[in-house]
Amino acid sequence: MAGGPSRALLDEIASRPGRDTFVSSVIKGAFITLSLLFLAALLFAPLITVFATALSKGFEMYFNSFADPDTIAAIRLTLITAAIVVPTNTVFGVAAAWAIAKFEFKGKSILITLIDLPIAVSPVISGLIYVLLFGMQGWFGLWLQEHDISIVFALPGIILATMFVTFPYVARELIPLMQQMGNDEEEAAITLGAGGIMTFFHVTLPKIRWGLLYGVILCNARAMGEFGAVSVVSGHIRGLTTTMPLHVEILYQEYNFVGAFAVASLLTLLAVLTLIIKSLIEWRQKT
Amino acid sequence: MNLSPSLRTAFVTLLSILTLAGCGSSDDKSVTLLNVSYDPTRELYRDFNEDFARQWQQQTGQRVTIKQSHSGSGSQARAVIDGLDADVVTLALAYDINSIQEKGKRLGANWQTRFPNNSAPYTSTIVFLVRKGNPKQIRDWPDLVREGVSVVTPNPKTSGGARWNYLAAWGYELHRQLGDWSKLDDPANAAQVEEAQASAERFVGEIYRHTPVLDSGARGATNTFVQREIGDVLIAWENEALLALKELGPDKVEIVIPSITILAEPPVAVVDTVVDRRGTRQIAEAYLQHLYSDAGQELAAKHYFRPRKPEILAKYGELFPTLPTFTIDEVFGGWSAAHAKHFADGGVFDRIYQAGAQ
Amino acid sequence: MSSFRQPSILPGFGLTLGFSVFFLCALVLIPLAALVMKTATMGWDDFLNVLFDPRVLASFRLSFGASLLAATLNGIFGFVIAWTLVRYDFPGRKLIDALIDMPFALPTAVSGIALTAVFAENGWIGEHLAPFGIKVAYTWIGVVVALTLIGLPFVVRSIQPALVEVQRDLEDAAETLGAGRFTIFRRIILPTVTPALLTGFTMAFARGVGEYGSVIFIAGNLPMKTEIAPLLIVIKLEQFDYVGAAAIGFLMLVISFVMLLSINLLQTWGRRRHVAAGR
Amino acid sequence: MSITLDQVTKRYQGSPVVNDVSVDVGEGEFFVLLGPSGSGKSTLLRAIAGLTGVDHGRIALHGRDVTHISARQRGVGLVFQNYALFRHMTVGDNIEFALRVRRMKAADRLARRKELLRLVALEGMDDRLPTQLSGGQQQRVAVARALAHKPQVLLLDEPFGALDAKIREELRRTIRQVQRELNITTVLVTHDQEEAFALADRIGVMNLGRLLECGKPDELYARPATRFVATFLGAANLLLARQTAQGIRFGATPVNIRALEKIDGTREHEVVAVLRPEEIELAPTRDNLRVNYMGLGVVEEMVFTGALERLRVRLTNGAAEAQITPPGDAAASTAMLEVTRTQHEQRTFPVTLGQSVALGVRRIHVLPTPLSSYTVCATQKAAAERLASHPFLTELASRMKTRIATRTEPALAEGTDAETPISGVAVVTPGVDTAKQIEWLLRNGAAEVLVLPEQLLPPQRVLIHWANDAARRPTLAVAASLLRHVSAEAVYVGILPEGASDTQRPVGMRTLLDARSEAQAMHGLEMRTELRFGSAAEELRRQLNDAPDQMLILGISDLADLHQNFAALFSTPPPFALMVVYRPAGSSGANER
Repeated sequence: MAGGPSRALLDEIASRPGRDTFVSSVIKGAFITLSLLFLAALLFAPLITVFATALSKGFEMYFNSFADPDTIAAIRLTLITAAIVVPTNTVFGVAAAWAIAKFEFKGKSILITLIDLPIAVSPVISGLIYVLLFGMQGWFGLWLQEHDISIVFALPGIILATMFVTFPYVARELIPLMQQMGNDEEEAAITLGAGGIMTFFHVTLPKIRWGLLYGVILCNARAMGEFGAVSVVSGHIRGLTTTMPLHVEILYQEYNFVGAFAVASLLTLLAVLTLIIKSLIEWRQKT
Repeated sequence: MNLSPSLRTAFVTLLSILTLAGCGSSDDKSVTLLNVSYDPTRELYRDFNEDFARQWQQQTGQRVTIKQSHSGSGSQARAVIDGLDADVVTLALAYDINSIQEKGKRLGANWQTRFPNNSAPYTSTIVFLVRKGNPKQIRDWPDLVREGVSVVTPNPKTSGGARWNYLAAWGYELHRQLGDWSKLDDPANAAQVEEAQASAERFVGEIYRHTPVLDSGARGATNTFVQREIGDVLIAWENEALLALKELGPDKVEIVIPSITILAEPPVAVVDTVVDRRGTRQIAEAYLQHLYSDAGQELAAKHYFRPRKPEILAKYGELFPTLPTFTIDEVFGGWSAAHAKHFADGGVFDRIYQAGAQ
Repeated sequence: MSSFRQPSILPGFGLTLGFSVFFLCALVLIPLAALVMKTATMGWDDFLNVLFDPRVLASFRLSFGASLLAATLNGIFGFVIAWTLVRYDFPGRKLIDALIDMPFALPTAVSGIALTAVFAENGWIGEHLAPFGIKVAYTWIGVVVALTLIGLPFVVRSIQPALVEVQRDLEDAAETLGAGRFTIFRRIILPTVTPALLTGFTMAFARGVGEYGSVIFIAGNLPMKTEIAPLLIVIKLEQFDYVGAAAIGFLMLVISFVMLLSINLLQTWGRRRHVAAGR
Repeated sequence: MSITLDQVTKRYQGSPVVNDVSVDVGEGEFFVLLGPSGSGKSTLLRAIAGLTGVDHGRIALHGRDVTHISARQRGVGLVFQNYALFRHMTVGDNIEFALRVRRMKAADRLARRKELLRLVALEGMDDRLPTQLSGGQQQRVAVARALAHKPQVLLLDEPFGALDAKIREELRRTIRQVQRELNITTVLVTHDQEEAFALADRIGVMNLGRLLECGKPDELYARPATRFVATFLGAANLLLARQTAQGIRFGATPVNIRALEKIDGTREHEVVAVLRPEEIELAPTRDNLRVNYMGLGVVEEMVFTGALERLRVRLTNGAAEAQITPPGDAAASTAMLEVTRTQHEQRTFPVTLGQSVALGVRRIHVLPTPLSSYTVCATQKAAAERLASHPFLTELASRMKTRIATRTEPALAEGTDAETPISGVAVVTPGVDTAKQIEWLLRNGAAEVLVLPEQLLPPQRVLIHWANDAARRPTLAVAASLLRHVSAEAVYVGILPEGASDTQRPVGMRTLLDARSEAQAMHGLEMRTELRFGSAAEELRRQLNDAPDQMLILGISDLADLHQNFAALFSTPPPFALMVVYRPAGSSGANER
């Protein structure tokens, strides 16, 4: 992601002759204030609400919330889902980015658009399409039942829906990065006799690893946080097919606000952790 | 990409947590049941399942684990239609189970006669929840449409409970106009009935014009009313109102019982195709039958559902005051008819809002 | 093959493209095809009836209108925020920069509940707006607020690199040519950032149209007034009307697809110009 | 004058990137700022354009002081390294931008646009987008755009950096032509000396933020004043030589050639000689040389470059020990001379690799600046080596591109004379009898003595003082030479005796002002001045004790001064760096500049 301005640049701009420093500082102040107000209302206030409610009955209650077996099961399910979805989408993302960034071919725009599509599909639809395919009324429903395979309202359905929703994230992160980096080094490696696999692992991967990691992190965060799509295919079986976001809703519905927001805060902390890792990545990238 | 050692440690720790948590035991003797229910019965079935499992093990020596699934009644029915392997369904409306029967062909058409009391082991009614001290002086249905009163009720399109609310209000106005339910079936009074139905539509429409929020579910509406302090009165199931009173504080809200209301009968059924395939018919039927036992009825009462057994109902008389009620079958000719007329696309409910928008 | 793609000495085209396309088909296209097929089971008349149902129209108006407004708000404030983060240094800048991604990661239901708590009439912000007669939660404004939160990172993250990259020299050039602050903004900065802004805007818009989880908590869900299109899909499903749900979903999908395709074409076009410049 | 820069200084985070630059660029002159990257030339250009402010100094354009005027109002045309064309505008709109901003009428704009496109030979390209043009064409558009509003001066920041050689040359011609046609004062920044020679009326060479020298290209090439300019403008062999009354001598070999510059001074001393590769001649034997013999060598490397042949010859005899070894590069200690020969020369005397040849030189230029090399002296080897790796000294030597020799000199303690004279700057650590050591070193041939305490940070402030008028010029020359390589503030301290009479005071003042103007005029050295009263040595010592990280440059013309007038400085071993400059009375010492 974009970094901020360098000290030297700020110094230079501030030193410019004829610069009306008063007007400049007023504009700067206005921009910062406006940004902070906007973010405070939209981003910070909800975040604080989550933690304030989670801790409203003290730390003990907060930590007790995680002792509930259903909560543990939800956390477990979410982790399993992420553990399957994220690597799969990563492999896809890398493959798609390689094909798209390294080669010129017809229909590239359409391919990129199709990869982007899940971002724009309503999560409800994302879940529904799998019900339409694998549900009893769907194309493969009867066949699946005959062979005693359950997809929707079981782990595979949840994984599929999550995979659909998080499908574009790694690819989206990598495609522009690899396009920008060009093919020179890979071509050099090939002319030096390296094979495709070796070229990828020794030349391409080191160049894109931080971008890749960022994509993986975003994909992971979204996989763990998905609600709408999973809700449609989950079946809501307590302790079995409820993921963390669904469990948040259940607890909320039970008037267990502390528990609900405690789980939500866990997801938030996860997001924060994600962002900390991301910042570390950026920091390491610079050094 | 090389994982740093610390990352790797974290990963291993995570994995071990997964495996530990995953050690759910499953021996051959045990059997599992899936009860697909709707939102407000979570607490009831949590206790009931425990009770039944204990009793079943005493009787047969078999261990039974009952898994619960809760969500909106309609979406649960849809899940069952789409293949959610429920052994039993315990939903809010007979209409939803009818749909499972019609669209999913997963149980017999006679499901409602297989258990006593229309297969509804417990009932509830529709009451009002108002702010402490009843500042707006809400006593009965007409107070809901007074100037300056705002009403919170969920969306009948997405919430089974909300449909009960809607029909209760409709029934009240119908009763006020007609004075006697018998007139409904008498062709001689057709004109008067039509007049009364029109009046009821106006009355219900008026209530929705006093509604600023239509939450998608009953619990959402309760939260909106209590937590967000939106509205002056919440139309709710009696069991929901009593639970809210207990959970969210008697210092905040109180219950008002209207002059006449509907008898809500949440039905239960065994899903034939599933139990036959899984071989769980016997235990599934025993499970539902247990709802009618003294223990089951006691638990229902404890979770604010009105038990069917008169002696147990009497025992909790303080909690459940008697009041005149009417049933769906009496007034609306059953769920299918009620749904087709009121809630289907282009039905009365849609008309109310489309008229309002124009 | 040679006419299909330009030659390159790099290996793995067939493998990676094949895998990508296969995976895309299995995970995205075939399931979406199910949706299309489902829609196709209804005739044209029924399809049009669903689409021209006043409630569906109203929900589309709200979904697209609120998304448009939210994306516009994000366009304006996202620009301000991106500018602030790229051009100014102030304490906490890095933290705020990191937090921008939060809406990506936060479960939408949590965002919805939390936003409702904040903007309800007894919430931290809602209570200060109430005296002015401004209601946010349970009105269309609430929908806009939720969608703005969801779309924010798309816009900010699109603009940031554009502002960092080439701008500085162009601004300096304009200044030596005698342009004032406002002229530089209007004639130089805005036109150069526009493609990125457009991308972010469209992504935020497309995401907003489909958003469900965070909106239903704050929307109020009154038919014809504050009912969003995805909720209508859910309502159709509650009534076991799969075909109706699929029809609405299909239409939203088509609109989203066309929009995404147009930005991607726009970007490819822009990049080609860019590449040409590099030669 | 078109552009006047007066003591322009620009700092980033405390350290100067443009350090005290003063220069005048005449009307219609093409001035090229030449320097390596990071030398501050681009910053200076941006300061002229108004894109960066200056911390000190004054900038005037056509007599108008614009130091505090914004870039928009300066009316300069700036061409950026990466063109900075507005990609969303057509070529025409790019060119008209400045006119549009000035609300010029459309018809006038069109006329001006046509005129400019003709000027840069891009007629008919109006409606193209910049992305549809080649790099060279884009650069032409950038030039046209910068000229649209008829700027008073045209500034070009490395305008050919991104272009290939052929287009570069073509564009150079265009720019030179445009500049002549419009007779517009132009400043171009580049790191390419060939480009500078091709375009410039006058070149200013910058390094480390300082404008080292200015002059016509040929003069700068033939007679550079500093090591840096000598090596930056083309290849140059730098050799340490001794300047005697008879001429130049490399080690034991006298070269019977006088440096072109008249070098006065009677005392033999070390100098830096510049030998351009093309001034060296090869012959099979000494007798075949048509020019002055300077030594024997072996051909080690030969490269044919078309018109010229480039050779590297290892000196085996003669000037071998005179070669300046790059500091810290022990492997390269064998002396190598770079030689280029024309085809005619090649035909006259073909050489092969490994062949022994005699070397002669046509012309030697002696750098007028003092401080040729450093010789660390100590009584023991270990002490000498320790001092030779002193961070400040090694930093100084590497910046000056000179060498540090070590010398074990037991005689230093005993007082008997050295066997061979010491060259250049002698370096010692302070001891009990520092004054005596200094005297001994100066007597034994050292031109300057640097006293360096072991614990010393690079000085922030350099005090300059001389004992009497005779020492003034050499001291100033040394100070200027040193300060080119040290970023520190220079202060001249004039000291009058306590109770100086009223008649003496104005004289003291005048001395002060004269010193300052001389430093500036002759050496480009900006220094502050302070006038004190009291005993010179005590006053200096007090000031030096006031703050750490200071240095003193002390000029004397009589060795006795060390014990008489400045004894107080050496009463305890000095904790500060001290440079003593000694030129005996009657000689004006090293050259002026």
